[in-house]
Amino acid sequence: MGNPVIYLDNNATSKTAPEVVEAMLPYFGEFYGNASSMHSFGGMVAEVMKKARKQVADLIGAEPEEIIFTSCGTESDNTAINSALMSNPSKRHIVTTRVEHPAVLNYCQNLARQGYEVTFLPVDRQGNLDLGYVENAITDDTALVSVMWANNETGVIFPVEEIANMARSKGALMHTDSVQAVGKVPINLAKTNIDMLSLSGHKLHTPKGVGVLYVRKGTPFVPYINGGHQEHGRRAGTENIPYIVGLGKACELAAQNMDEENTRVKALRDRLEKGLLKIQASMINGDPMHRLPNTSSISFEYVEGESILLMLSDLGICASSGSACTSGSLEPSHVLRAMGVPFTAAHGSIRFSLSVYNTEKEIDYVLEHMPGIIKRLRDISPFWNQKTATG
Amino acid sequence: MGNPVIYLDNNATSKTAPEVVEAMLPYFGEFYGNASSMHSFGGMVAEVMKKARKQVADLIGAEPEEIIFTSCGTESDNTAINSALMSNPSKRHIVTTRVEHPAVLNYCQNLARQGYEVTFLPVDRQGNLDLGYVENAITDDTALVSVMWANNETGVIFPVEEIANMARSKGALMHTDSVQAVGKVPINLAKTNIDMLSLSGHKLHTPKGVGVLYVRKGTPFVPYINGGHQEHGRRAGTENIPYIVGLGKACELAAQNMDEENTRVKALRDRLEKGLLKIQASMINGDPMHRLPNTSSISFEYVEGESILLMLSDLGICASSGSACTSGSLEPSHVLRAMGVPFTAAHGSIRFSLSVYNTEKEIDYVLEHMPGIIKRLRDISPFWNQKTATG
Amino acid sequence: MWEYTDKVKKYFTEPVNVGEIEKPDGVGEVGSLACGDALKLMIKLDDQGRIEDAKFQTFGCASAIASSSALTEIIKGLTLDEAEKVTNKQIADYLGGLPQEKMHCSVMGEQALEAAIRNARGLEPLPSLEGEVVCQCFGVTDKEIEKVARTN
Ligand SMILES: Cc1ncc(COP(=O)(O)O)c(C=O)c1O
Ligand SMILES: Cc1ncc(COP(=O)(O)O)c(C=O)c1O
Ligand code: FES
Ligand code: FES
Repeated sequence: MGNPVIYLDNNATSKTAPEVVEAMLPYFGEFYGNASSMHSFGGMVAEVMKKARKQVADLIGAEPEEIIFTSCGTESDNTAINSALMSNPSKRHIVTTRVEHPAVLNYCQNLARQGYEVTFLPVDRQGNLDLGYVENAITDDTALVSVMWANNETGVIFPVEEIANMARSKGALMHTDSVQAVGKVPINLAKTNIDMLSLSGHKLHTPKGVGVLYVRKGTPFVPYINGGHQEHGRRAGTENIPYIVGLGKACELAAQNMDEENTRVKALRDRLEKGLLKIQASMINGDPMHRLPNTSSISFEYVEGESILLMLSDLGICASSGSACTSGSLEPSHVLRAMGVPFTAAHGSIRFSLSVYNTEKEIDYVLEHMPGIIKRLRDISPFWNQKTATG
Repeated sequence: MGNPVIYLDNNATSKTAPEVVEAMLPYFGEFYGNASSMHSFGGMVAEVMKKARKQVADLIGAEPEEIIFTSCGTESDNTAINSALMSNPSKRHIVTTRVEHPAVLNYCQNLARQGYEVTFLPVDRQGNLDLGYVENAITDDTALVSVMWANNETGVIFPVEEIANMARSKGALMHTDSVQAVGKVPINLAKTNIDMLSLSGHKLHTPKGVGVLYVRKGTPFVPYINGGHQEHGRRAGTENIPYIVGLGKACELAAQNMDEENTRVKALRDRLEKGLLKIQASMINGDPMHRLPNTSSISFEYVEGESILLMLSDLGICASSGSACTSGSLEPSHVLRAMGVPFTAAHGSIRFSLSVYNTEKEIDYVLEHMPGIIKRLRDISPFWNQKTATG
Repeated sequence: MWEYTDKVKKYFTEPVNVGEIEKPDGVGEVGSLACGDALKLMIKLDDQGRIEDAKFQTFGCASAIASSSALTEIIKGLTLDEAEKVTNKQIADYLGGLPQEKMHCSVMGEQALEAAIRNARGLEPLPSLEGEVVCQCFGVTDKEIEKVARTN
């Protein structure tokens, strides 16, 4: 590509931190034991897993025994939902939202097809939930309330702690997909009524392929991946030691970087938005008052997201349109549709998601080139001409 | 430990090959794209995944589109069984064996508790299946026949190709857990009626945390991990690129090493067995005519496996008793019990599993020390004294 | 990113024949803003009835924009009868191929051309074929895809 890469797609996946790579490396070579086996290799490995479990637990205010290592955020989400249903076979109802990640949304849609009752809560134009709706949706038949902590596309933050209280008082379990919130929002599970929480390493600067499901002590649990009794029988499959060690390190770093995320990174994001909003017919999606510090979903009306991305890509700038997961097709993002973002804007929406590795220079480079890109695409677009002709 | 490590526990997990580490490394640092996303990083990543998919497919005589990357062998096994049931909702019967790995066995036991009918086929004293039994067990109601290609504890190889023909002729799907067979037994799926096959990277010298489910083109498939549409909608969760790249490389190496496994490694294993059988009251478990070239399950009567392991471990020798998975508890292995190995022998069984990284010198070191270890333990054992006193 | 050929990239970043023709002889419009893809094609005929100029405006992905550029290049100099035979596959071939998932983007070109030719001949625009909408992108129906698939 020639250009240095400006990576602004951290909500999709993030760069592996050098410290994380360093922490993992010994476990590819010298040590190759199996945490569950008898010989001393296994013993060393059990030690490092214990340390990693503690590092993860500390970041979210949990006990080490409450941490189950999984292969990804998706698996954590699927496992939590399945477990809630299997351990409460008499309850057939789930409450979730229309703006969840597909790992929750698709799983719940499948359940609905299998005869479970699922309430998909709507959001308003700002992407917020109505807590009155949430409360009303939970019934005696509700096995699980699964509401994400922060949205991956818009960064909008939900009041999951309050929702957990509602769930608890109605006898339902509460799960939160906090894949995007961890490391950006302070989380102290001990002080909440949240029963299960999912997180994913590769949003926290580990490689892709490791996640965590937190399950509060005493919460009934049924495993999803069954086999050997790794993870105290809660997740079978030989443990991915290097990534688990890496995730421990990443959680330690995340705790250290949380302040920077909420000051310097936030300032960069705000600078980016302020600059981009100068482009005609552009707008931010998602409540600016309840948002992750690193995320910006911005729409440029009358142009198409993929085209913008490609032009950015030519300049070495990585971002995404909608979520990376769905950008294979040109359907406008389900999140923006749920928010009622008009089609003209939903199609032309770009998500920039920053990390502590970004610099002001990078943001200024984007601001320098974006107006030209939008102009070129609008010049080709039949609608823009119409609009400017009529409007 | 002091001593150089002699690693003879490759059926539990294997050393990551230096070539595999080297192949993976670039994907921790420079590249951190998301295979599904739009920017050019994603593009490069899609290329390397394509190559890895081809490398895996080539090792087992499959088409690249038939390869689904998963997080481990356990997940592959669970996924295959779930898929067969979900895509044939009218059929409620599964045929499997008593000697499967827990990833199949426990999953099927759970299904039995949920009301599915499961036939657990017995094996004889040599660990072999009776093909007449297998044929009789498959009925019109059978959704799936799941039989492992090679046993992880004894190395006994099952005639899965013939069993696949039986399943096909009765309209049932056939899955084989070939986690232990891949790389040791030539596999050409194109020439078989096998519908699904599981393999796991860490038995092939990748790190733990990547597996494959092969699903024959045209075989109905229902995903187990649901969410984004990675792996063409067949396995959600952001792809673990480094490990996938590593697995591709490992499969290429496995193809190159298959001859050596069946000549030099086999000769080492045979040398080990010949030497160990000189010890009084010792015996090999599993049909010597149908066995993996690298595996030896050997029983020393009247001593306890864990004690042997610990003494070996003190000398830097890593092996296992039963399977690593179950060695956390002292129940004798379900495989040896299914074979009717007497308790006196089952408790004192050790599995040595070799790899191309082992040398003759290492084997001779084991042979040098094993008689002393067994003698010391038998001297302590009340049963041995009784036996020698009476016999 | 999609595995686009260099030609697709070129016709996307430097599209040719963008814009509007004053007093066109034929105009074809397909797609809509709601669908996320739309193409407006304008053609002008010379005295011999050959297409002497073609211009387009596209709202859509890179393949859609590149396909539109390619289409206008292909049809210049053709008679309406000749142009009528241009298929989406020709458009894709002109670009050195399109990713499988993006073949439908060239279909939009073929449809816009068909509409522009009808318009130039003074015929009413075709009602869209009936059938289930399978491609949310721009409301391609399964019947239309079947038709295109058969010609490919
Ligand atoms: C026969 C067999 N099947 C499945 C597995 C599970 O593989 P993994 O550890 O990758 O989940 C193993 C290894 O432990 C095995 O030996
Ligand atoms: C909110 C949210 N949940 C779940 C996931 C899935 O995580 P993973 O890719 O680790 O499966 C993601 C990331 O794609 C996400 O953003
Ligand atoms: S005596 Fe120690 S495990 Fe049984
Ligand atoms: S026109 Fe390209 S995806 Fe629809």
